[in-house]
Amino acid sequence: MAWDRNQMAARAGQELQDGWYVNLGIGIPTLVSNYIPEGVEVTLQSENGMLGMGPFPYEGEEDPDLINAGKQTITELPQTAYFDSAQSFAMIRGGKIAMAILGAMEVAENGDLANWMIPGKLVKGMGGAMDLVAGVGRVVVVMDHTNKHGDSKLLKECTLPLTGKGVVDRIITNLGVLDVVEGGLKIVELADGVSEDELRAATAANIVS
Amino acid sequence: MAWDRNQMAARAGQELQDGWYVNLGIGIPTLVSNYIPEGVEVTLQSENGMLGMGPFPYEGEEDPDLINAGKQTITELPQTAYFDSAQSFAMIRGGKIAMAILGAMEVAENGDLANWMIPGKLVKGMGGAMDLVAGVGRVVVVMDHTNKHGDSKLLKECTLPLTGKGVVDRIITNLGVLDVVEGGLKIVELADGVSEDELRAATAANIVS
Amino acid sequence: MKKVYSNAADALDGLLFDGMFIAAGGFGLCGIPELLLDAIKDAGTKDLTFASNNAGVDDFGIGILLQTKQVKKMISSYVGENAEFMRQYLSGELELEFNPQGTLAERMRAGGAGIPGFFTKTGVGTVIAEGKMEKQFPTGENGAMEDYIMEEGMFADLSIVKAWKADETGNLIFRKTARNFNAPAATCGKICIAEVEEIVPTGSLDPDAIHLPGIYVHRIIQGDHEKRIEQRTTRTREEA
Amino acid sequence: MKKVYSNAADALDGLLFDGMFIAAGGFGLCGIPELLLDAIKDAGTKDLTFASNNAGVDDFGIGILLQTKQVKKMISSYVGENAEFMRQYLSGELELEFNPQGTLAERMRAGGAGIPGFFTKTGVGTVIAEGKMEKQFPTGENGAMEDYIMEEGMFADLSIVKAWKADETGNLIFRKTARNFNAPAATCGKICIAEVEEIVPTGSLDPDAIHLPGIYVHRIIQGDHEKRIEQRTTRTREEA
Repeated sequence: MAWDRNQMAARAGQELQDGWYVNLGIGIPTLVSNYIPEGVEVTLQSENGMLGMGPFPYEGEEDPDLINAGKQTITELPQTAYFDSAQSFAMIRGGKIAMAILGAMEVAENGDLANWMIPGKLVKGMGGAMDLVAGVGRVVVVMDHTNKHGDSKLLKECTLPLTGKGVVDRIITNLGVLDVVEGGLKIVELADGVSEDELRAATAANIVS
Repeated sequence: MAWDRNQMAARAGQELQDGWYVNLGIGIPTLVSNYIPEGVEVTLQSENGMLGMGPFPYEGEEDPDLINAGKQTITELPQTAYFDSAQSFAMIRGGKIAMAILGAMEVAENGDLANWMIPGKLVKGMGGAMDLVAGVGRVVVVMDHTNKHGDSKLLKECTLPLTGKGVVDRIITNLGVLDVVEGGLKIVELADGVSEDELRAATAANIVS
Repeated sequence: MKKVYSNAADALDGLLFDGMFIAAGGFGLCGIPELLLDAIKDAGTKDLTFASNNAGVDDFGIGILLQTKQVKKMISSYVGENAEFMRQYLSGELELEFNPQGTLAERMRAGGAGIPGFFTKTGVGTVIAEGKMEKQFPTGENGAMEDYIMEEGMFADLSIVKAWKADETGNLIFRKTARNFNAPAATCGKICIAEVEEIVPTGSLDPDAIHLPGIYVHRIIQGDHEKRIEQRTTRTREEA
Repeated sequence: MKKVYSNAADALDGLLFDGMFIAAGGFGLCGIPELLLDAIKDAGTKDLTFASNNAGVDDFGIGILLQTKQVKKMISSYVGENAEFMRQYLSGELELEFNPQGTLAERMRAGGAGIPGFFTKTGVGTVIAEGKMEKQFPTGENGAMEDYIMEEGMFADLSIVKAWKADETGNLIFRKTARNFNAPAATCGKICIAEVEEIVPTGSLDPDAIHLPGIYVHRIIQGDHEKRIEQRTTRTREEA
């Protein structure tokens, strides 16, 4: 069983609170915009210089001057404001963004996050991720619980170069929801049909009760 | 003889070069805008947030939202751009302003400038003067050569709290024009009808030849 | 999430406390949050610290809070227009921290941008440098070392600013030189209240022309502004 | 003082030299100074260091200068879209300095603002912090100390940016998210050249709506832009 991508995104959507300004990372986090709860108004920031990110344009209405941080064509909304990159990260660094929902390669039980490089192999860069995790009010990671080899991505210590130290607040995986607390991770919720034993078995990080 | 206020301003006007962005201080420096040489285009910055400062408005056309750094009502020009105070001083600090023309209480032979306070007596504040002298490309002081007691305002060392250390490039007084050079001040020009002996006699700073 | 409040007292409700630190926009009397200052006077909040480029005049702007002795400390670059200020300062009733104007603006911007310290040449070799960290950087010609001092970002309990127009989500547009300190001041407070001349429906502002995005603005009020002129200077038609 | 030049080669005349440091605007392929990059390719200037958020794609943007091996070093936050870049970097032909995106933008802004160093939380505890000055500031709850690292302002020999409109004095207006790094990049060069889609007569831009005042812009050219889209994502009417 466990959650699929859309169920993970839907669960992440429940993290959103009315009036919040939120930054969504690339991948599953992007899907969260489809699952904003009824009655909750959030404004999405795109760190390349926009608040009030709208959906993809209708075919033929793409504007090369209007893209999101994933370089995809998007649209604007009535409340949209544009600004430059220095201003964009001023608001990120300054704590004006309530929450970032990001993907990850590894999360450690102390909240360390690694999601930007695999030495000698994958050299793409951190983009805005280091600024986001250092600056926003709350960091929620959405990712598969294990990698394609079946190894836990929730670790005692990260093995990859860090994006931020002790920055993650909550982790939403296909198996459930965990919080970073004193001493390790705490299970907040289990995915549909997932037992606590299953989740514990798939987790290398220390789980506290 | 010597120069009057308007002649000093006119002499300062000759410092302006085509294409320059310039900041004019309060007092005689403000008058310099009346003496911009033929064929020279300069853009005046007002540090409260404007490039392209225009003349005073016609009576009845004053706009409370449009003032200069001296809090006087002014007008805009075709090339005018407005910005906020952080941006305004970003361009000042960043060396984008070619020249500031300022008044002074004292200038020392090493280029030290004092123009913002008399301890225990005059407590108004430095406004933007410290930023200007630290940031602009060239600092020209326009002031009377002596104070109302007849004492030289060009000194070996400033006695008043400094606005900036070693920041003045040129001094234009009612008696002439002097440059700050290695070892002291160098006479560049004498005012109409002023002899070198007269200027030397009125100057406490070291004059080098 | 409603940001529009009915008046200044309403917008300040629950935010004021004695000893708080307020960052205010405005330059001289231009673009000052006059309605919010009036309401703070009425609220009687005491021992305020204000970061504001100027202190208003005796009976307008922050000057009215000096009259009522609600201000403990000013952080300003120039206070020359205010006689009561001068009197309170020279008699020791009021603390004053002079900041160079650009340093003040940058401290506000830095605080809002999560930057707790930055280096500037402004004030090097003056009283402003006293007690501050000094450091050299190779910014001179051919990499020559130059002296800098560290100034700190400013973090206020509350920002009060004046804008020309807002939409209902708090996007702000300022007008001419009334923008001044309002943009940086708005960013450095935990909460920011903006008073504006007109609240327009969301969607009616050009998204490319917004000076301060609504993310910085938590509460908005619309009201009538006196917009007093400090120095009325004019020319006659004949001069032209 | 004429700022308008006839084309990119003309605007670059006398400014290029081997080993120079260029700051470029743009995010991905959005808002990149494509005409100036083409002209730099034609000029054949070598050993360039580029500060640019991305490196373009193989055949567009800075990518074309990677093909011709004119680039010695990139300072970027993300280069994932460029296979040739990856190849040159992994083979040791190209230096790469990763900067977090916000740090890169702020370094440009700081350089342009005369700030040679500033403190940020971004990168604390990561490889980005290695070799950098560390300092604590009391920015946590109840004044708790928090760790920061110092990042340096960026000072480039030349800035190349793309805007939507310019007037003849160099006042610039950008369009939507094509603003991105163009504004901060423009400020940190000794000289800045802007390529725009349209030069309008001075006086026809709203002075309240100018994104970058002309003081930052030394030379301007107008030209046709390809404005390539990197990821064309759409929805169909039925989805709505």
